[in-house]
Amino acid sequence: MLSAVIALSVLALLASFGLAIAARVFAVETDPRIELVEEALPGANCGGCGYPGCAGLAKAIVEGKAKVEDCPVGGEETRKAISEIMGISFEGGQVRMVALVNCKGDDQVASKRFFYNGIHDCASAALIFGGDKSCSYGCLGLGTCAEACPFGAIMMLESGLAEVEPDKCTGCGQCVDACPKGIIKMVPAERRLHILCSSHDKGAAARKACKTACIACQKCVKSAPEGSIVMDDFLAVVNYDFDIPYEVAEECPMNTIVVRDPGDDARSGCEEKTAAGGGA
Amino acid sequence: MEENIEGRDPQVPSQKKKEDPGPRFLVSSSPHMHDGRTVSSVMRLVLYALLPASLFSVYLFGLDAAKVIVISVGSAVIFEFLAQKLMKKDLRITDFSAVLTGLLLALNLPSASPWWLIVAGNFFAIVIAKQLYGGLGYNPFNPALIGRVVLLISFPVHMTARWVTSSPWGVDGVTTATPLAAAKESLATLGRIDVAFGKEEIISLLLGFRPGCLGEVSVVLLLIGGLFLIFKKVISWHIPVSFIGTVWVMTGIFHLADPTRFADPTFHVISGGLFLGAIFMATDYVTSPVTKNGMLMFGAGCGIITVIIRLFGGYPEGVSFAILLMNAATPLIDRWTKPKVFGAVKPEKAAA
Amino acid sequence: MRSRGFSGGVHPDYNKKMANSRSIREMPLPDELVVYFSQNLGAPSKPIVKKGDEVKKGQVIGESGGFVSTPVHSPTSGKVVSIEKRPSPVGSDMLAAVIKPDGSDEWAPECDVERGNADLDGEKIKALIHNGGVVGMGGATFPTHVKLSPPPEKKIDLLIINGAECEPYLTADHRVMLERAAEVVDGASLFASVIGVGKVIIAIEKNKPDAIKVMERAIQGKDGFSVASMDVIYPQGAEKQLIYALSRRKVPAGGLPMDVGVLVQNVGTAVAASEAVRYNRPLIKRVVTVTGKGISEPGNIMARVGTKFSDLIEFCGGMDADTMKIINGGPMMGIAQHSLEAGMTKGTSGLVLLTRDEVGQYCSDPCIRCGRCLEVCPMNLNPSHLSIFTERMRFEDAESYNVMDCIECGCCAYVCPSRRPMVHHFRRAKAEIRNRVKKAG
Amino acid sequence: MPKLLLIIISAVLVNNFVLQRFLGICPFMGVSKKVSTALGMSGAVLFVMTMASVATWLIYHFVLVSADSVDHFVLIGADLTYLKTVTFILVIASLVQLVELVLQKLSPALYQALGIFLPLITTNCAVLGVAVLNIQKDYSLLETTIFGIGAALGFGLAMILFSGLRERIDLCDTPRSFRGTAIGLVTAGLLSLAFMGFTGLVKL
Amino acid sequence: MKEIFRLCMVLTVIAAISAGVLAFVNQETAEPIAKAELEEKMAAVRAILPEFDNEPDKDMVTIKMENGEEVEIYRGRKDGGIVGVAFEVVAPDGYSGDIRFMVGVNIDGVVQGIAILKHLETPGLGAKITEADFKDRYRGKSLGDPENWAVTKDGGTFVPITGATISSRAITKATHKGLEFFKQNRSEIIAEKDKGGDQQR
Amino acid sequence: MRAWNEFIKGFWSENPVFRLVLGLCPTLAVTTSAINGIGMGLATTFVLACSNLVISLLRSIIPKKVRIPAFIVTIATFVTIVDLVMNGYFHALHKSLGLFIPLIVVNCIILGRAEAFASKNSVWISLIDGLGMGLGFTLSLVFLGSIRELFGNGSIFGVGIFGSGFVPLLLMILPPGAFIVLGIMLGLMNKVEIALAEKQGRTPMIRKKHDCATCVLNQKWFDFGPDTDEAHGLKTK
Repeated sequence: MLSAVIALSVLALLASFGLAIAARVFAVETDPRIELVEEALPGANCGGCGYPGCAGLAKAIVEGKAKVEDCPVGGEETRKAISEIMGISFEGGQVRMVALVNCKGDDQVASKRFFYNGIHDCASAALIFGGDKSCSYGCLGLGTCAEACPFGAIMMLESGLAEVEPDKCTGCGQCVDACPKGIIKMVPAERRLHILCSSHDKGAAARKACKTACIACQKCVKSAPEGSIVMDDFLAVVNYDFDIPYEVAEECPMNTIVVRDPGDDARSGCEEKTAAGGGA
Repeated sequence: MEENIEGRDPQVPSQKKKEDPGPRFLVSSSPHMHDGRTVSSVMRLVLYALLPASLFSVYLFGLDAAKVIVISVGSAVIFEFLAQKLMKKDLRITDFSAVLTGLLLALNLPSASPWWLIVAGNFFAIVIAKQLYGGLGYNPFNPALIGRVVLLISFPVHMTARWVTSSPWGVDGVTTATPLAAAKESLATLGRIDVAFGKEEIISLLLGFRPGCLGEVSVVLLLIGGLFLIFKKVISWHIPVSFIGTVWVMTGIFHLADPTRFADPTFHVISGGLFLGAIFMATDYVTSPVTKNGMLMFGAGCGIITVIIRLFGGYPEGVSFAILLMNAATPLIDRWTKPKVFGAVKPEKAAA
Repeated sequence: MRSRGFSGGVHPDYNKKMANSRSIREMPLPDELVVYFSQNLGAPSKPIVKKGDEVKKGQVIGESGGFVSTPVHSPTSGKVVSIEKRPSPVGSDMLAAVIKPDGSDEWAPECDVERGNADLDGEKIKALIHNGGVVGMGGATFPTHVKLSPPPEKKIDLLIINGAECEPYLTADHRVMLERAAEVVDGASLFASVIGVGKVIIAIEKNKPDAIKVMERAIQGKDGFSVASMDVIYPQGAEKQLIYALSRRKVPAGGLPMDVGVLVQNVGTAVAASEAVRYNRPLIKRVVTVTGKGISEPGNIMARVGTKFSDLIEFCGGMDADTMKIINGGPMMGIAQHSLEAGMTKGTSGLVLLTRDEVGQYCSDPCIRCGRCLEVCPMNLNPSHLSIFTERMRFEDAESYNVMDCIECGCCAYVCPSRRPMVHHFRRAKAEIRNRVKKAG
Repeated sequence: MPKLLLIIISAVLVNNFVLQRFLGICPFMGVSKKVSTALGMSGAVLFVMTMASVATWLIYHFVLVSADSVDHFVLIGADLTYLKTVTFILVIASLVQLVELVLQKLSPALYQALGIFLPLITTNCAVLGVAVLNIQKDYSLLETTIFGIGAALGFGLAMILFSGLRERIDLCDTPRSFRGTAIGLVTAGLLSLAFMGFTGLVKL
Repeated sequence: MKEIFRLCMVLTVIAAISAGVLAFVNQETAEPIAKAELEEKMAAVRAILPEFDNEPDKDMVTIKMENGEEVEIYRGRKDGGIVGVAFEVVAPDGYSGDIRFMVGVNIDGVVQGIAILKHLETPGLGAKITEADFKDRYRGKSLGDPENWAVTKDGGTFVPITGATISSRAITKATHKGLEFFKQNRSEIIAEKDKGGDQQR
Repeated sequence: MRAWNEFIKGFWSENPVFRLVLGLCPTLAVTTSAINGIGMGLATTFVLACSNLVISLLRSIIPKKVRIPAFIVTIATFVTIVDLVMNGYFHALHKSLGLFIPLIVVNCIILGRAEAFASKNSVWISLIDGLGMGLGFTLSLVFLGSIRELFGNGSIFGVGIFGSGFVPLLLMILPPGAFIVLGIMLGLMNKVEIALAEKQGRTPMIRKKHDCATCVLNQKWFDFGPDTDEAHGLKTK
């Protein structure tokens, strides 16, 4: 009994004390905050920040090369935690952004120019005459964005369109980069009214290519509060700084303006909406 | 100039209405021509090449052999069908790869195999080794060989102890050992190799009048099939030649060192499943390297492992294991024999 | 005699019989011409006419947009109906001048001047070639004057006139050599004098014996000129492969022919250069092979730049109802068209109408790793792995497997038993890698 | 000498640590995504296993074993072999960490190549396994060293082959529920199946 | 530094407690373990000897062979007389390693049974040596009977397991050797004067 | 209620083998028969429950910096106890589990639970957690063992099922069979999980990565680095 106790104690003492000494002798300086920041990050390694994974961003933040809010995925909590680790003050109140596919021209309403025979992938299809849709701005519907989404938030509809599920979207922006047509935009999650078209074609040409294209008739611009919808090269564009009354959607003769179900975001959407609505 | 892609035509206009302003032409990236060879035509060519050996096996082992082949091919196709249905994939039975796997597995079995053994082998070959990885093109290991090895270690009695001698139409076959097993046996018993290896034996080994798997026995017919495939450019010579060559050289060296313990290299080459393996199994596209240098390395590796297992290992035959092991090394070989791009050499200075 | 080939390559059905015995026919003026302002590789030209302007044949309507750029000329006299975006034969819609011919086909005063065979100095020739809007007519449309201006440290000692028309179906260069041999040789000697090269080889594949004979006759008495008969293998006409076959020099990966002291020019380019220098005739028309099973009367047509494909087809007797694919260029590297409203450019060497049974269609079957693509790749790449990497979006891997060196000849896709759209994959990978480089830089 | 050779062949091919003995499955599955990391890991394992074998053997024979069964110089008289699990794990963990510290300071290049994998194998069960097996098989110090090296080589061989396969499988069209570890295990099974061919190569 | 000292002490204390607990458990289990190990061996002895009423582990002789190895021989007695002895044999030429088994013989050198202790044979094939069906083939055999101690394949009388000739051959050979060993040392083995295995222990 | 949830999670939602993919070495090695599975499972359960208990008792005493070596010594102690007791009272089972009894020490499940759960929770809940996890592990082992024994030997718990005509599929009890069966079972379990998740409208929990870097076993054990207590204070918050 005694010998066992002595043997093991001495061994443990030797091991721990030896290591402690070695740790002193061979110490190499590393910033312990890197590890902590990495732990605070979501750990999805989505690459939305532009650094190689969360570890990369953590290093950059600690070294001062990146900002606390550079992680597009992590919410307020994450930012707060990182700010605390870094010892900087935290300002809340950032708006949650989600991705939105600015096209409504599915296979029923948008015509095709040719039969595409090739890789089932938008970026590849876009290499050939910009895709098979007659509208050169339209969603090709081959799912490159859905593939790129690390969170499975993009659904490919049967009709040949991509749709973002706002609940699942973390706003990392991978789909925005992936879309060869550049029709995915980040919009505030609390906004419900969208103009789902990206076509800068003139009215007649746009109408010919797609039955729900923006034909630049300006009806919405006139009925909406000033500056909340602006014309940009034959395309009506929503200025998301404004909360636009949902009735404006009914003005559109092409059904291009939609109001996404206001009830589908139960957590923050409702109260935000009323608050913002009151302001407008 | 080309056959249809087995009923899976892409979205092509069949007939178009005059007034519809919709699309009319097919647009794709270049090139717009194709030489007409398809996966299924490749597979069919390999099947043709195996035909003589398969038919001859029926002559040698009788109805039993036919039964094995039919059950094997049938169950392979059924498993492929079921697996693709279950995984909700396009049905690709018509690419004939399952038929080929089934036939190859059959040719790797003894004629006395019971039906359940064949079905079990095909289950592992098709479902586990192939469809689980996504089907043809993705399987890292040769499915037929996985099937065979699973059977070999699962049912050793059925797979190693029930060989039948060949006789016309299989009428009076008797149970015996394969030449390699006999050689190993004699080494274990007597401490020396005791195989008769005269002109007569060579001829019967070459023609196939000996016990063994259905397909491995007739070296001549296998060789004819192989030459047919090389002529048709379905396979290249690299793997078979380096495989068989390595076995010959290595066993030759051992034979020279100690002829009492190690059999004649020619005996090693023409007995056992070396030709079937080297020509039809090791050359399987999906599981062998794509580069020519890689193929040579692959064949040599197969040969070395075969010889090690045959001469020193527990099993009398090592071709299947050798090919599977090299299958595992294929990704590494491919990576290390990456072809050097045209013009990658530094341009010569002597331009003037 | 040593083999005049290279490693890799394929032997497609050439199908040249349809058109190679038909001599070049001049096409009458169509009702409308669509002249794009981007007729060359490099910077597009800047329009200098507006809607409603009257133009003369040969008048400059778009001026050079930079060093790597050429002017664009009106192909006939008439009126500019509009300047607008039109469907283009090579990509997304491009800015074009739509010209309605007035029928008189009257040359602009500065054009069509007989200059005679007087000796000119190199700079002058280069200027004339530039002003004539001459570009590489093999399909790449690289401005010729740029090719003729190698940096001084690159010493060029060999000029190759590329008559190796390896694209199946096409016979335009073949007919040019047969019918305009003198101009080819003249153009070649102009190039030779500009860059000061003594050795000129006219490379022709062995399957055009008549052209070899004609060219041999044409170069008689010319010092340093020779005709080489090349192996019949696709892509023999690709620059790097042609240079290697003739001189065993390997153009370094990512390099240019001038890096090994060679200049390659197409036979058509030689003719255009000769015309531009000797007669001040700008490049406003070229020979187009209209062929394929889908066309009623295949043939080689001398057509104006800007002629719409629909007009070309109509001139050749219309197309078969079964026509499924229309290709600008040859079937191996040409671009499938979706609209017949597109007009031909300086690079349009052929219009191939393929019927259903001629077309090789793609499916996205998995690679079975048969390795045939490695065998045929003239650049010694590993198309099998490259396409798998691209399919799975592993572009870094694709880059490390040298996808950027792919010349898009299409040999791999031609032989692929799984019918994989290899070239499409590589174009995707290249585009992606270029994008990333751009982003990073 | 022949016995040492047999020990190596046995540990590498016949009784491969990963594929036949199921030791070190965690790093085998975890660090085999890429061939390059597999190489680094194999190197680190080789290093640690050899060292751990020797260290634990010394501890066992000089500290734990009771005096009357072994002629070695013994520190403590009583039979303490039942403490081997506790002591081995302590010794291995301390040793690995010590090496890591030393490497980090003295040889940054080597640390770059192996160091990041060192903490990953602190308690890789293959390391503890090899220590325990050495005692079970009653190997001498030399045999212990050789067995440690052989086991690590076997681990490395399996690991590198598997990482090559893994890179390939990553590009496969595997059903969704099988992606990742599941198909990895099946592949390891097939690899193990191929290694069954070496059965009977060496009798130990 | 002070903190480090504290850390080390904590660890040391934990280790000490652990060692104490283990020493205690070890003490308590030492006896059952020894008993279990003995019981394991005795189970084999019981299986291969005719009925006996003594404790063979206490009635053991040790014989030194020429190569220096010692063989322990357990003697089973009924009513004081030796009915049979059991000893361990090693077959070195098993398929994938040594096969260790026990042979039980009566005093006339007739095999009473064999019991496999440890083997590495192929499951389903060589591993069938552990099945009674196979082991029974040796019961009742002795040196002269049969004449030829070999498997049928080598011209002997013992029918090998299908497909596992090597394992069968190894067992046959080793049993034969065991019998010869018994014959050579018979007098020593059954010598009564050595009675009292307690002294051996 | 909380206790029940902690107990039950080991059986499905956090099953160590099929959901967390932990402890693969013993899982693969000992499941040649159902009885082995029970033996290994219960041994692990004992160690898990005891170490959870002790560690949660000591959690306030053990300094954070040496917690892992402290934990491991505790665990190793219990493992040795199991080893000795089993050897004495279940000798045959001990023999067939062999090497893998001492290797319980490095089973990630145990240290993982100690680090992630017991060191942060009360004694009672930690014990329940250990029992639940251990029994979940046992259940998985028995399940795997039964399948392998059934096909590889034609029996379950040594009781013949198929009768004498059955020819066993030996592959199942050989090493390759272990990998293949576990792989396929894991795949099928994932399938079930995906179906379940779809029904309940949540994201399926599938561990795609099997990453050593995240395993607690593989962190630095002794933390004698420069003083970063403030940082650690943040970490635990």
